[in-house]
Amino acid sequence: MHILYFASLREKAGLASEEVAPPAEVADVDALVAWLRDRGGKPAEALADLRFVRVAVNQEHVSLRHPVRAGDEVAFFPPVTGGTNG
Amino acid sequence: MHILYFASLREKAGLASEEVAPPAEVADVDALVAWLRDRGGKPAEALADLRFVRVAVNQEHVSLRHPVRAGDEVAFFPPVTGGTNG
Amino acid sequence: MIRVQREDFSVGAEIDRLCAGGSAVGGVAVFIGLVRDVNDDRAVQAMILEHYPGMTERELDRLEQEARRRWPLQEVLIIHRFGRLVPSDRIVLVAATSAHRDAAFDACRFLIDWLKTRAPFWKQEETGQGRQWVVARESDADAAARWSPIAPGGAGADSRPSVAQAPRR
Amino acid sequence: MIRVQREDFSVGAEIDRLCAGGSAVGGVAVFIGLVRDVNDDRAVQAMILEHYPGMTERELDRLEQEARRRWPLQEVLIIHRFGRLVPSDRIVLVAATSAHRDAAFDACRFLIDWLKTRAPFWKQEETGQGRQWVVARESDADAAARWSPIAPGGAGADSRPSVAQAPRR
Repeated sequence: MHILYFASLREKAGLASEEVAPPAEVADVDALVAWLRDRGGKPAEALADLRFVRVAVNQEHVSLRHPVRAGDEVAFFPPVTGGTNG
Repeated sequence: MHILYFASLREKAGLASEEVAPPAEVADVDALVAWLRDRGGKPAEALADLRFVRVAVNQEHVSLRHPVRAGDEVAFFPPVTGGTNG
Repeated sequence: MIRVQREDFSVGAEIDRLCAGGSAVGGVAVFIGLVRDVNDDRAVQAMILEHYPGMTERELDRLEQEARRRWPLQEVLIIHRFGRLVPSDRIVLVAATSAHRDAAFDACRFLIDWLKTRAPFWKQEETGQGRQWVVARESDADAAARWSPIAPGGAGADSRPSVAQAPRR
Repeated sequence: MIRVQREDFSVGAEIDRLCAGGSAVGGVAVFIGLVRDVNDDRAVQAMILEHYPGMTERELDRLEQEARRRWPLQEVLIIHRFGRLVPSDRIVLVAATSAHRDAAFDACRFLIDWLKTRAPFWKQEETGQGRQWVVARESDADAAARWSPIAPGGAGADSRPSVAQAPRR
């Protein structure tokens, strides 16, 4: 599973991407987040407060209940701030 | 008093502008229209159906109750159709 | 700023000039109206725009002032052409710049909606059947009625039945 | 058509190209977003835009498809820049052409409202106090909520609490 971190989450996690191989019971985003938190370290800190975390699986916005499986690209990022400031 | 006709009203009236000197009791647009109609001829035809006539006095949109007096510029025209067609 | 002219204009040059107004501008909303080759199922070969010189400039100027009164805008630009135009020709450009996009969008739409019911322009279409005057559409009055009315003394009194108060948002 | 690029773009050239699409186009609505020198009272020296290559293009493409599904449009253009930008630089352009101005306006505004909540871009501001990430504003979610929601399978599901059904008109 290919994990990506963007923007402030990338900075908190201390890395932009990593390859992980969680056990088969990690079947949705919620479980993946729990598993990544259990590993500890800076990525766990980046995912500490889910109010400020958005998730995309295979480049689509998804909810925490969305399924994940081996081979997926899972991205974590803060709420987006594109366009103008106005 | 300087009278102007625009667009389809100019074509119906057969003239673009004319100088008129109505009597003093012609004190508002309504009375002016009645006076112009009483003269007959093509300008009277142009003003026959007021549903399709809009009025400006001294280059401001006004209602039929708006006062007029000697020296005023009074324009008659159909509803405007500027901008795009879309 | 308002301009009434026979000549064409450059969209890029106009917008670049608006944006050069200062780095407090966050957004520019622009609408450009073009001559269509078909209108209400009639094939249009050309369009002749007549206007009321003097009053046109006054009305557009009032619309700019009214937009500035309603929204915090940095720049306002209205360019309206007259004369003979053919399909794809530019007719009108309205643009507004603001720190915030909502103000720019609202002002731009307000300007074009009201322009269509207040600016003294009249169109004739050239079709295979000759020239006909374009008749004002009810939907244009409806579009202007989306906005709260322009008060007398603001952008001038209105000769039409007064429109219902219909704030947009 | 969508483009994600580091380079600047020419507003005039882009709009002229959109309008060249055919003489059935009656109007073009355009919004151009610029870097402001002040944001929430902070003096901004520069802005760094990061994005998610691949997903950005997919999201913008979906937004174009969704706009085309909702309104009768001829052309849609979204250009979004990334990288380091300074005040007055262009950030984003959205444009829509249609036979009718309402469709062009609504589509243009829909695109910029949704772009701000869906397109994976993140901004950092450079101020006298260093670099800070810009935090998403509640008002942007509110702006997107003006529109009926984008259905899953339409422009993709949404990870945020679902927005109230709030058709604009």
